[in-house]
Amino acid sequence: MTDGPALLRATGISKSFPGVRALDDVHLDLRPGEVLALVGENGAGKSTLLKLLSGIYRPDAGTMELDGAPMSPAGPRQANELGISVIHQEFHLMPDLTVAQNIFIGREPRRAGLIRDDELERRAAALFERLGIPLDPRQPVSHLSVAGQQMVEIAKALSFDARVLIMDEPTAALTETEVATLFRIVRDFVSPRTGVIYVSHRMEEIKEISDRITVLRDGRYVDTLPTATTETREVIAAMVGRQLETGVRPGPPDPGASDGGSGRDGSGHDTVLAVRGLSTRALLKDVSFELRRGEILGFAGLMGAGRTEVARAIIGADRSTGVVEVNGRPVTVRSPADAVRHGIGYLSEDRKRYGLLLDQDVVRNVMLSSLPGLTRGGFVRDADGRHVAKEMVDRLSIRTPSVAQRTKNLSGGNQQKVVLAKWLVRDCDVLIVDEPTRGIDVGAKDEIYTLLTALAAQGKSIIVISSELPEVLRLADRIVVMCEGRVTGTLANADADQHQIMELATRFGADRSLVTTGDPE
Amino acid sequence: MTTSGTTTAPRRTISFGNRQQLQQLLAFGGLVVIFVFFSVASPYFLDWANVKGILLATAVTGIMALGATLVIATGGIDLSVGTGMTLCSVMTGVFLANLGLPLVVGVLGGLAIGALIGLLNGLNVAYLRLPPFIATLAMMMVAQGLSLVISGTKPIYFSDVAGFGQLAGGELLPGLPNAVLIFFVAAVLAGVTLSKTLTGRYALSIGSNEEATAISGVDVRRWKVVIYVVAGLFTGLAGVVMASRLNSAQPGLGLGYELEAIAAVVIGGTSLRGGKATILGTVIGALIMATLTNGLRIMSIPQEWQKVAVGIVIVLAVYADMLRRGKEA
Amino acid sequence: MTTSGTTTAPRRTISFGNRQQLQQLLAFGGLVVIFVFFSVASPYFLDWANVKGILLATAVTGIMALGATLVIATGGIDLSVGTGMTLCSVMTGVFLANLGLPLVVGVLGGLAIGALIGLLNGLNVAYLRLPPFIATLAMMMVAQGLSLVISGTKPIYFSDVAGFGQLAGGELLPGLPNAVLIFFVAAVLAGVTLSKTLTGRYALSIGSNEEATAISGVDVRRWKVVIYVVAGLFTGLAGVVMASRLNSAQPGLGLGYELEAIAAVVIGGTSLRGGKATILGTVIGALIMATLTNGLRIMSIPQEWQKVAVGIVIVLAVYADMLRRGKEA
Amino acid sequence: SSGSGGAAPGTGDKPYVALVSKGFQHQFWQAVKQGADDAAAELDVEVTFEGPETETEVEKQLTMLQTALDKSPDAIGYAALDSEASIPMMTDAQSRGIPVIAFDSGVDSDVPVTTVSTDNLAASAEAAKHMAELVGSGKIAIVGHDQTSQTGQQRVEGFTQYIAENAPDIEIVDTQYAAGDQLKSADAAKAIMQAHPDLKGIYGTNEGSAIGVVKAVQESGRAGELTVIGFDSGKAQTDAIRDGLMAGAITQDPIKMGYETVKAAVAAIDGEEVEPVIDSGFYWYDETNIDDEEIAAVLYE
Ligand SMILES: Nc1ncnc2c1ncn2[C@@H]1O[C@H](COP(=O)(O)OP(=O)(O)OP(=O)(O)O)[C@@H](O)[C@H]1O
Ligand SMILES: Nc1ncnc2c1ncn2[C@@H]1O[C@H](COP(=O)(O)OP(=O)(O)OP(=O)(O)O)[C@@H](O)[C@H]1O
Ligand SMILES: [Mg+2]
Ligand SMILES: [Mg+2]
Repeated sequence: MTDGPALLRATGISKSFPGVRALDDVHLDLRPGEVLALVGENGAGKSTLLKLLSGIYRPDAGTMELDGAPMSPAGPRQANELGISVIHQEFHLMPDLTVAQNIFIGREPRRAGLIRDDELERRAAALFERLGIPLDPRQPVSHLSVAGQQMVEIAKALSFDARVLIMDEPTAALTETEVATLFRIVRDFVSPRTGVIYVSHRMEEIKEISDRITVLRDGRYVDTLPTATTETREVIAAMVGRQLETGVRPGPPDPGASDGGSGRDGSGHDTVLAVRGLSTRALLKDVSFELRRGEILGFAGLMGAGRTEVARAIIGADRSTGVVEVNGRPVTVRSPADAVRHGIGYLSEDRKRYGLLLDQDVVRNVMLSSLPGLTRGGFVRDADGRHVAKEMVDRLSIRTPSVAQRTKNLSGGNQQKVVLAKWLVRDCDVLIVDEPTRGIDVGAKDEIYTLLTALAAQGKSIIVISSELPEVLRLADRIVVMCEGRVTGTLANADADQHQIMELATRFGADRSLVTTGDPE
Repeated sequence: MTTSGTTTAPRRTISFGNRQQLQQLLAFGGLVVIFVFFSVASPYFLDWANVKGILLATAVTGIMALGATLVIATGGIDLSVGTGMTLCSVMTGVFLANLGLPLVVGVLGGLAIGALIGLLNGLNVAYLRLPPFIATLAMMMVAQGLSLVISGTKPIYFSDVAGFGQLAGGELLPGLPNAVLIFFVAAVLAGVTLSKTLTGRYALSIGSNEEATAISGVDVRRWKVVIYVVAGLFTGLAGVVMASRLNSAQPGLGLGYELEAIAAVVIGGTSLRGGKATILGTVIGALIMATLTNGLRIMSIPQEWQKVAVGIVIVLAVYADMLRRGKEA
Repeated sequence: MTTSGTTTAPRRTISFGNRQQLQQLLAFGGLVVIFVFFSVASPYFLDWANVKGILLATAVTGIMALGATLVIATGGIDLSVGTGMTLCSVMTGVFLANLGLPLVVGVLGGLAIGALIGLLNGLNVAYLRLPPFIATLAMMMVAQGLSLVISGTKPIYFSDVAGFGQLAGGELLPGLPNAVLIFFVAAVLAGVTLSKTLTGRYALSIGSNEEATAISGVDVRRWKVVIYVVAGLFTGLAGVVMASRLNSAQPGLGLGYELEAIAAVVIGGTSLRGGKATILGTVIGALIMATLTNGLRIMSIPQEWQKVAVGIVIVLAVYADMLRRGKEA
Repeated sequence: SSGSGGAAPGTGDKPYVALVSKGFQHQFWQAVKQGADDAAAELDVEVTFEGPETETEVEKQLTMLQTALDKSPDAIGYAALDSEASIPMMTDAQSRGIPVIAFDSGVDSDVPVTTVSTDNLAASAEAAKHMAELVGSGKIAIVGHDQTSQTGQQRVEGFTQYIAENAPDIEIVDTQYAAGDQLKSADAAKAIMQAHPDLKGIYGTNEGSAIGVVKAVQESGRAGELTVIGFDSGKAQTDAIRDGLMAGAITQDPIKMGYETVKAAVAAIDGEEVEPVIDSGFYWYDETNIDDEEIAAVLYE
């Protein structure tokens, strides 16, 4: 670690939004040649800080320096020109444009005033080659999965000749293989004249990639710790302000133990949801499995394995063939509305697109799935809705100035909690949660695990789709592993370990890409 | 859960309800400015007779705009309100003047035709997935053609239908023409529909994020149909009021009213992107349009300059409104 | 849907370019169906004179629609194309007939007025952040009023301006009126602008995700102004062609053309949400509208039924087009 | 009716006359159409009739004329919205040997074999004459139906000219246009009345404008106080005259106009001589003569 002048330094930074003091006298310094992790709970102010560094917001107070010279980027473009490249938590992609067009937006090569798309595509292909990312430059971004979109963002950020690379939860949507690719890219990037700021809620990653860790809490600077000599437990303690039991896999739930009657009985009767021979034109091939009452069924697989597509097919968001039985009876599910009528709810991995009414407040979002139940005489009882929303805000510790805050203004993790709250209020018998903890901080994650486990204990049945193997192993009674649209194995938790899951998840037929075949719907 | 989670909790003291009311007050402020200006500019402007005239001029377009607000809330658009209204007028004429059905039946029949128009729009938009612009543009043409076909391109007169003219022309509340009363009652109904019923809530949700609404288990297609049908009812009501005011159904009328109605909605602050809508705003928007036209006429501004003035004032009014809201938000 | 054994990854083999061409081919197919139908239904339809008539009828609206496509690509809308075109006609009349400027100067002047209209629209949309609907609605009124004011509500005739009538009416390519030629050349220019220049690329990008475009470092406001100005140039061109075709500037004309132009754009497959646009589609959309009207007239369908028929055919054409696209995608 | 049921017109053995008018959904044009249809039945020819939606749509009308020419009719009847603009097509018709009959207003060209029209200037002067007689002195106003079309302008021009020349005590204080839309005309008339409380009379230049004025007077409770003079007929207008809400109106003879147009067309097809101008005439009607046979014959419901 070099002890020279900081590559990038921010001092005394404050930033307020109406009703929220997002940052209060925060500082941060990034040294040349290091990866600095930035951690903190949901809403701690990480993304806000990064947006200040990249010129999207202006600080209310404080100074920023690059190489010892004061800097105040007037906008993202200027930040780029200064050598600061950012991967934001929320994607900033143009879905109708191609991958290549997205990456080089604002920097189109031209001849005689005309854009040279061939050159654009060539450059993008070269970039992907260099980074080892399997993307087709000519694919429209709207055809990519969340993971694919994330890779586009990464490629875009690296397409600049940047000295400082800032990444805000780049791995939230990625599986371990892609994470490995990303880390390789990061390591290639770091040199004595460059540096990386890396935000993540995944402690293992931080341990693996970072040199130092800066911790924020409630918009305030807490500490900066050297990774090598710091225990994960200490980092978390600094984040939440107290000791917390977390970050350790507590081991699989004991299938034998019965929690008094309605408990989690992974071993037998009462199949709530049975799926047989589910196929879609795009990807799925003959997917079959059963979900039992009180069970948590995990779905593991690599990016693009088809887990999300299974969920979408079950709830009727995409067309499919095959049989879905609810409580032993075959049902026809043509739309998510039908699914909810049959007691099946689905929390999407893509909260911005399929989860939130961004322009509306927390109350309306939380009420959305349950509106008919919140009416009397045909009229919506808003007071009840507000009440329910407040309850959820407390229960899930959603950090928001009030339940009347538009969800657009919440931090990423808090948005995710709002989506979860919506489904908790709806109280479905079968809940399919797709990447339920995407962007959620360690402490809250643990809370959500407890919550899901408690739901199962009450007799609800839950499917957890997750790209984090520890999460699946932590929660699931049984684990379905998919590869390329097929189920390649179903394991009882007791028998499962990461190695075995990975083996099943990589039983490929041929090569794979981040590209999907079917438009959603 | 994490302890410190909600320490930064509710610092905002003004509640959401109040904030929204404030916004509408400001749009209302624009209207007031226009009112004050004309009152000073012309001694005749503030006469109750003239104000009544403005209100009457607002009524029909205003009622159409109410329905259009619901559709626009979903992020859609309804180009068929103008000629659709005409078709409802004509059909009311057929029911009452030609077939001699009882008054109530004829009026309900007119509303039903409006609902039918809405139903077809809704089915085309929701199930055939046509862009609302296309679906309602087609309906605009079809309704225009059918009005002419059904009426034989001749007005249908209600002279022999006892009491029909009173529907809009009478004064249940002394001094206030029924057409205006109907408009206000319709506005209240539309307001309640938008903010208190599932129809309105889902309209806003669909407009805000259709995919998320669908994934949340809302039967988006069915509700879209419902929304268009409700909007159609307002079109029908506008048709009946129009017919009653003219005491005749004029089959050639109607084209161009759709733009006026949509303009009222947008000036009122409802976003064409969907997700944000306000009925009070629409009422104010419709009043602003009618007041402007009336005031400029009262001042005997030449017709050609009136257009220019209205255009400029609309830009100013909306911009000022946005400025104020921007500051306040 | 059955399993088709496509287990390997990049299953989509057709490239994006080809796919889009295919889509446009299908919209084109719709036009062909209409053409074939009328050819069989009427002996006069396929006459070159009549086809020429259709092309002529397409030209002015078509040129306006080209500009509107660019604006719609950004997710905006331009209601001022119709009366804006009229103002450009009138100003061309002022330049040529009243002031007696040279032909080239007058024509360029007409285009410049179009650009000016676009500039004002663009500034209002980009810098005052007015919704495009409001900004261009206001401009629609202002342009209408100014046309009347400037012309003294009387047509301006070009009878004494040598060669002006030839601009649209002459036949540089024997048999093909210049108006049509101009339309085609303009379409090619618009196509290149949309797909090969920064203006077009940023229009699509803004329409696709304005915020992301801004964050990517594109000066969204400036480019919006550029886009509206370019669209205004097409409005100006339409005005000049219209004036030349009528050999006069008709100040009362223009209202209603905006809806036709937008309809052509949307029928052609451009999304009002922005982000997706096709110039070839717009040309085909404009041709579909003109062909329908012409064919029904040639068949001497009563006028009132023509409206109904056009409405229904539009729904069918767009729906069929969507079905095919859906299958293909 | 227009259209001919079976095969497309022009394909049969009967001569085919295509009429392109200035409008089709107004009562006036429907009456013209009726006259044309009467003549068609009587003379055994095919007739089609169409026109744009408003009288500003010059280009639409030209397209209609173009399509009509493409159908190779034996004769064309044409009510030009703008005569200049149609000159190339007139020449085209001439070169193809298709006789053209101008109706409603003239075409600035020697192509048309005849013009069947109402003298709008004279007709509106007649309206002004009656207004002057009834009002005597004071303020009056006009609600026009179209600001840019020739007819629309002449209906105002003839009126104002007469007043200026013959009634110095009468002042025309305002002229507003409302596109012939009844509601909008009513709103406009009300605003004018509001601005001029001592207004004594209003003249509406077509059916829609006139009915709108009546509506305005009625709704402001000033029936009987103002002298309303209208133009054309229609049930609402004749009712208003019978009820004393309207002093009287000018009617043209649209049925005759349509009839004479077709008759002249047939004559031209047959190569007969046709008078260069056929005046279809106009009449003043009021409570006193509304039921006269001559008047009743030219009024339409
Ligand atoms: N545009 C905004 N308007 C209002 N409040 C905002 C806005 N952006 C952020 N905030 C608030 O600022 C605080 C910090 O948010 P920020 O997004 O920086 O958190 P974060 O640390 O990135 O959290 P997460 O881990 O959930 O992504 C939050 O309380 C959030 O609600
Ligand atoms: N919301 C969506 N929009 C577009 N495409 C999607 C969407 N969801 C899934 N897909 C596509 O469907 C294909 C099937 O992958 P799916 O998302 O089901 O896999 P997964 O196992 O959930 O993996 P991941 O979500 O990590 O990509 C993916 O290639 C993806 O591109
Ligand atoms: Mg964040
Ligand atoms: Mg997934």
